[in-house]
Amino acid sequence: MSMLDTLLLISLLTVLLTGLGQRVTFIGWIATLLLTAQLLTLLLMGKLGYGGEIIDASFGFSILGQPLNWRYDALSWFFALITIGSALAGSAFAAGAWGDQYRKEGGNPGLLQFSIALNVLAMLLLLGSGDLLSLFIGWELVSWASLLLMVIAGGRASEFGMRYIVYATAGAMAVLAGLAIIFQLTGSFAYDDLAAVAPALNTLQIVTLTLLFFFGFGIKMGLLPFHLWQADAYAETPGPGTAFLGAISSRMGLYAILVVIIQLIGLVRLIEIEIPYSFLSLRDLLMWVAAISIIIPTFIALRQSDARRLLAWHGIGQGGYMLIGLLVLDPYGSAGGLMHVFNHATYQAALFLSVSAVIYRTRTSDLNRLGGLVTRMPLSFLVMLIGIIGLAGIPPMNGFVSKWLVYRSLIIEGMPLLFVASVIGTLGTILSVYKLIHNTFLGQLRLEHEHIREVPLSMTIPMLVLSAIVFITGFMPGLVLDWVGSAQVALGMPQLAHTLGGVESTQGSLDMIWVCSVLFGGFAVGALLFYSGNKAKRVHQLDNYAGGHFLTADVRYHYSDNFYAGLMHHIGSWYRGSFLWLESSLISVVSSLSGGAQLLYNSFHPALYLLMAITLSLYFFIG
Amino acid sequence: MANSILLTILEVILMPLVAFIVGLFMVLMMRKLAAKLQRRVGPPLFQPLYDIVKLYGKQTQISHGLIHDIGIIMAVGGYVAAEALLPVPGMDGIAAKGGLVTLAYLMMVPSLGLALGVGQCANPNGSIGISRALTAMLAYDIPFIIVIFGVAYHFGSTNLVSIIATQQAEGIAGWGISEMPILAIAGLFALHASLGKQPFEIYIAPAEIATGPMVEMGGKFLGGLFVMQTFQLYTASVLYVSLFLGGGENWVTFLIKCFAVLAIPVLIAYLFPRYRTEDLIRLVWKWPVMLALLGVAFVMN
Amino acid sequence: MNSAQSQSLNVLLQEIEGIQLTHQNQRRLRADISADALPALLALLRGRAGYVHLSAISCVDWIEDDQFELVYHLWSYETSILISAHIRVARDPGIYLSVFDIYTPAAFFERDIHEMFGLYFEGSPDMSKFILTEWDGPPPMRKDFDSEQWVMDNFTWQDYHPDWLKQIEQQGGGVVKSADSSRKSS
Amino acid sequence: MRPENYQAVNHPPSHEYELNFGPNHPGIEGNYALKVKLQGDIVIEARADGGYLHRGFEKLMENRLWIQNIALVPRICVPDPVPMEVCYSLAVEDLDDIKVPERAQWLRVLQLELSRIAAHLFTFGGHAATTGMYTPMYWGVTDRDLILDLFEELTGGRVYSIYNLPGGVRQDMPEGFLQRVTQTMDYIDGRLKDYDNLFFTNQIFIRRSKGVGVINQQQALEWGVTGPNLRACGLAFDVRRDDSYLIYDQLDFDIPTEDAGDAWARTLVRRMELVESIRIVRQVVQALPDIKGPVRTPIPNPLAWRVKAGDSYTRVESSKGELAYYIVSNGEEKPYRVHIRGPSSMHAVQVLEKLSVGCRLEDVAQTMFSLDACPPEVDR
Amino acid sequence: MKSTDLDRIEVNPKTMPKRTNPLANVFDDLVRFCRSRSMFMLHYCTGCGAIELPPAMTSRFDMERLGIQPMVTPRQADILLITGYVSIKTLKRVILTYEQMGSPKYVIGICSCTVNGGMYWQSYATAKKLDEYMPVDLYIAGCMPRPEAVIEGLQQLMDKIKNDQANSWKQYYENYDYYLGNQQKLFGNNWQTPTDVIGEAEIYRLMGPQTLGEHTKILQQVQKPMEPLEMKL
Repeated sequence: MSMLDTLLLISLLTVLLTGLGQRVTFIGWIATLLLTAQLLTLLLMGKLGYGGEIIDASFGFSILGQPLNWRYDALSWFFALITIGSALAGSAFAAGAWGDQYRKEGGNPGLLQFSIALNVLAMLLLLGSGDLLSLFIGWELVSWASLLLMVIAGGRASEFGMRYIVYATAGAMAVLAGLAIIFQLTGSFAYDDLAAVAPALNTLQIVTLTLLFFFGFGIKMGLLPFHLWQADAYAETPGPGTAFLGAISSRMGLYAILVVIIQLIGLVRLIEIEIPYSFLSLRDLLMWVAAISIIIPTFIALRQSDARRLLAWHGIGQGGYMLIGLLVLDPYGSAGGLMHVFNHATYQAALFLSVSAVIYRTRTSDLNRLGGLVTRMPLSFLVMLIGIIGLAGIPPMNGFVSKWLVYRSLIIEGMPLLFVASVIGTLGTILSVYKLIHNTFLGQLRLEHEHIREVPLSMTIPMLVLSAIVFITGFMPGLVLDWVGSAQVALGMPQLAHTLGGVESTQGSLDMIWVCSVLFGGFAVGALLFYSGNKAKRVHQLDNYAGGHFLTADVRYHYSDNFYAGLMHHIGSWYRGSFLWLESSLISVVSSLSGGAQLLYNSFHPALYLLMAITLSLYFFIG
Repeated sequence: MANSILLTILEVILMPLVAFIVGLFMVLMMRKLAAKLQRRVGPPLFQPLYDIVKLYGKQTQISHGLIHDIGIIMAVGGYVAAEALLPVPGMDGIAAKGGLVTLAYLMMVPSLGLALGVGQCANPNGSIGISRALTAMLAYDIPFIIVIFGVAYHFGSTNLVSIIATQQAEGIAGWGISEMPILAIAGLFALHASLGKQPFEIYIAPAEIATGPMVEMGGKFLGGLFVMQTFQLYTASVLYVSLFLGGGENWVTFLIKCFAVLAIPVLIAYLFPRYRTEDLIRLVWKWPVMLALLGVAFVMN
Repeated sequence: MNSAQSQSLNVLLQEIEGIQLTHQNQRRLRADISADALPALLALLRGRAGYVHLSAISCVDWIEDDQFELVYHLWSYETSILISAHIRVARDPGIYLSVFDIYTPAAFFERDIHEMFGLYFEGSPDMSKFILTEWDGPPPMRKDFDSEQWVMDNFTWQDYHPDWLKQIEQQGGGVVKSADSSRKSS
Repeated sequence: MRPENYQAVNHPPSHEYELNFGPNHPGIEGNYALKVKLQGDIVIEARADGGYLHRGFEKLMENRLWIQNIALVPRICVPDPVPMEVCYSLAVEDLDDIKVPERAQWLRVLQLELSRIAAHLFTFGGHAATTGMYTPMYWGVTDRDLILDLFEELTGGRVYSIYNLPGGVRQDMPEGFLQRVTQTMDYIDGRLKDYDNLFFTNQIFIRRSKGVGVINQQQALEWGVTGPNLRACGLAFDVRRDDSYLIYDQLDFDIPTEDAGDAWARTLVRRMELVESIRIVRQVVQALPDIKGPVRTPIPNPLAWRVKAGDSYTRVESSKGELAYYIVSNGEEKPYRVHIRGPSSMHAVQVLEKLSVGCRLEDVAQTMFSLDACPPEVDR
Repeated sequence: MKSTDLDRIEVNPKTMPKRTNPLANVFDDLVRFCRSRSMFMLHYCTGCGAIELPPAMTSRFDMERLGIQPMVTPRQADILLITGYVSIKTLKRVILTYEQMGSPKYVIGICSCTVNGGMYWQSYATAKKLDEYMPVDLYIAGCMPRPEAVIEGLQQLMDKIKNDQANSWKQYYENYDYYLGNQQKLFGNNWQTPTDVIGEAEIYRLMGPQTLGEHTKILQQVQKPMEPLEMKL
């Protein structure tokens, strides 16, 4: 029995135990324990991350004469690490006080743990797929499993889940069609066969396959213009579930794109294909899709007044960086893209958990009804601070390193517009994350929040561990770049030469150890200067400048709504003009589609449908 | 090896110190030029220093909380760190280890720190100021980043040390400004906007938001901001000099270039009122961005 | 102003019952009417004589008659005659009608009179205090409010010979300074 | 202020927040306050809050002699004190039927117009400073100082001159004064070009001030707007011409108007008035040497002076608009009632409140400064 | 200016004992010198004397050459210029503003009205003697004082600061009870500002025998001082 078997078995065990033990109060802890076991098993497979041999699963099936097998290479291992890690964080967060409160409010934490575990299993299977068929099966499993997580909250969440499933089904159809074409061409679903045939395919075939797979997998990633389902669906999930979904779920699409389009079909082919009547190649087109996926969701996030929705929109936007980096096809870009998957998962999970902590105490995530919580929930603030610095891509957090790699490759490869697009995305991110932290943690403390306290330890520890990872991998990006390098090799891309602190190159290097040390040295100087002054007395927030007036307690003295009013005077009309038009037209298409789908699904409970899907997949396994 | 590390550390300590001193004189120059335009005498030579010492020497200080403190520390510290990435004659610091993009992003740390500190003050004037400051940053960083792209692409490196070395190797003809004049103009625009002087002074705006971010800052907090201002002026002008004016061959020419670069926006600033926010965005996204893109197009061909 | 305009104005004003007109000078016309007739007069002036500008409303406290006199100063940009309409209202209970619906500026004057004299105007949009928001005493402009007494009660009496002044006087007077010391620039 | 104001109550769950402009705020003229409620950066509600400069002038004047009050009145409007003195004197003269010598009338006009120039220069500076442009403020205030020097020479006081008395002016002008007036006028005339280049034709300033605080003509009449603000709406009304006092009917001057009714138009009207005032001053300078005679009609013993019973409503045109005194005398040593109708009492309260609603946060200060509201006049 | 001139109008000459450490002495002198050469005055036109401040600030007299510049909020300012009469409504704001300023802070009473009410002595609306409500470092008499006089006064203040004689702000802490009593007399017993003056005096060791008394007892009875929002885990 290989390590992979053990991993999958433990994962299955997790699913079964959480599924059976719905009524057990400490089910969360069991799930956490088992996920820890999964993580340990994965770490035992750690050689993969440093260029180790591919690990095969000892089981395999064959359907219709097509063999199905599972194996882990460095890329799968890298993604699996992120998956299990974020699931563990979410699960641990939900296990303690959060779960108790959730239960009190009528939720079922066991079901949440079950669906997280199920998602993990599905993703592990997907990541381990050794051929296109198992990839598809894994893909379907992931789609349905994440649906379960999305609709768990009920109410509006089911509606958004429905919207998701319409997209997902369409995507699955596209993937299926792609598979059918491949099967026709090669007569098998094996990766090697496709890779062998790929160079011989003609342009039309390449374009068709690329677009089909890009569409099919891109939907899961929330790439434009198929992004509309994602933010709502993620935001409505209970806190830890959101963290898990936001951190990794969409990246499955990226993984599939990596495997099929970049690894098997090959980017070089895409570069060769010119789109008629334009200066763009097919790859450029995909890059522009990615670039637009950065900008538009980021600026939609700027307008959100709900913390979770704001973050969910950013999740879509950050996906664009990963794709854009990977499509540049030089060691810097692809390393940046892959590293961003890891980095994004860490800070996004931290951010969602922090927001969940705020919701846990205040019962709201409406940015206009919060404020001043830093004095009450300093640890959550710290987590969010580290998270937003990471998300905005500012040193010293890890988000900066991956973005730096992407920028650098765009500069050196000479892609000014894409570079500018990604920088605009970053700037927009800075704006909206400041709004997030300002409206929740800074400013005037609302009186109804006067007496709340920091969330309990069971919730703070996962958050703090995540933020520690965000910082450490920012300080020593070499830790992650090792794994990334192996993944690059597995993908068949040139490997990035790196040091512990970053990258060494004549064209401009990055040494985060130095940069961070100097930055903290700077902070030390600042602190020295600051504390050389006389000590400061803390004052009440009503002891404040108000044009010489006396502030009174009944006055709302906190600027939160329409935070970038000046900016909106200029770009507000663009939202109406383009973003909203795009959105509304797409929504109308989707709603008509989902209207049709509604008829189909109306009589069933989604969970039941999920069960059907699982049965079907099991049938695949056995048959 | 250990020797070179020690040397780097020494440089890293020296560079902010130099920046502070030069920055003080830049503040003085700014105020003196304003005074001359307004037909008056202006402050004495050490006025910027007096202000800072006095502010740090305040007996009672008011803080709105830990983040208020940390914000100021970050604001000063971020710039102190940024100085180590800016090569000056004789000292490279860690410029080779960071590069242009790192510097550009490191310069956002002080803004972020300030934003956090101001946020904790719970004063809407400050929050509006920060919202405007970030909006202005969104506006001027786009031309700025295009300029950085153009320069980095032209010199084939994001390493400031090698960019400067390449320029100095060829004399004035090799300077960024002679090879990329359009980019240089766009860069000057972005520099002016990043200094937050009129007509881009939207986030200080005393008559509108009571000096915006500074509203609750007193004593050492305000002192920190004054220190930050010296660094800000220094960083902006030295960066411009490094990108377009061949950096510093020696301290004399270097300082002359820095002060001359800074004098241009300052002289413009005192003759104009401030824009409204959306007008600022419109202006900055139109002309400098257009120029910068044009410049990049020239550079890439 | 020509006499024809003046004539027609006079004719027009005679429509109001009990009006007494006095020409104070070429451009000042005083009209004494009863309090009840005032709104009609103002409506007439605004509607038919072009008196669009309410220059001011003055209030006089005739404490001996136990009455407030209200004076409405109206100006016409066409005839260039200022009409001052004088009415008297009882000091107690001190309620009168607002003319805000005829002249918008009346709101400010009525608000002012209310806080200074305590005369309430029914129908005025805002009778809250404006200047004396933090004043708890009686309306100060009433004749029976003695400002000087209030000052005596609330402030310590002004001692114009504090010790430091005596000291200075012993030393021979005020500050001795050279004329040019403020000219130095450093 | 009161402890209960600091006690916890629930915050309204709204998207609005409050900001206080003033009393300690550079965006407000003098010691005055405007409380605004905003949504984003749009003002949705504005409340003027005055009384910070309240001294109870009207009460004080009832307690003082007729002649004592002349020292009190200039304090009512600090940036433009001369019209206050003149208007009070005119009203008392009207009550007591005092004939003012012609030379005194010319001197009063000279002082009034100089004061108007000074006030307008001051207003420009303030208006420019609200838009972040400080150089015109530095220049304007400094040039205004030259006029204050003239005042000092003429009256002995820089700001409050207490030069006018019922019956005339306190003293004749010193030797060579007219020459220095001419010099100053020449200088200011020459400076106007600089101001135009720097300020009035500054494209950014025009962009900032056009369309801010628009009053149309009908609204202006409805709201009781007067003075330059009214003329900026296209109505050529000026108390100096239409309800003429002193010797203004003998002078040749135009009444500049603009049609837009916004902050820009109001500033421009003041700019043009500056030229007209300089013109008037020059006419006075030309005419004064030929007008001989005393500068003051003697009044009875001021300490026991009883002004005839009666009432008088006297108006003059100050730099802010229509200024009026309603004085009632019951034949005693002290006025029975003085009511001061400051032009700003309309502009700074009702008009400002109305104009601020819907206005951008950036433009609130500009609206107030372009209305040239003078808080001490409101508070009295 | 010679310091002998100063002594003649010194209200209550009180020099603090100098520290014995010579280095500390030099340091203190340096800080005081900087304080005297960099005075930020609050942009608050409390009364009509404010009309002479723009001339003093602008090109003709140019305060900036003395290191004086206007500042917007009390947090940033060092000098509070009370420019003339203070109406009672303004006095409340002035006290609020004064307490919000960081020490060392200086109050200059400009115009005669701040000394004794000036020509408004009869008025029900204005406070009469400013130094009953807050300590005043310097009066500049006149109605209104000319810009030259204002600058002269500011220069005197500079000298006083340099000589460590401008310590009125300490008096406010040390005699808080007295000032609070006068404030309560005028504004009523439930007068309270958001600033916790007693707490500040405790932290910065500025408590004097007169800091606490019957009036502060009233204040503390009415309401506990507003506690800052401390970080809580």
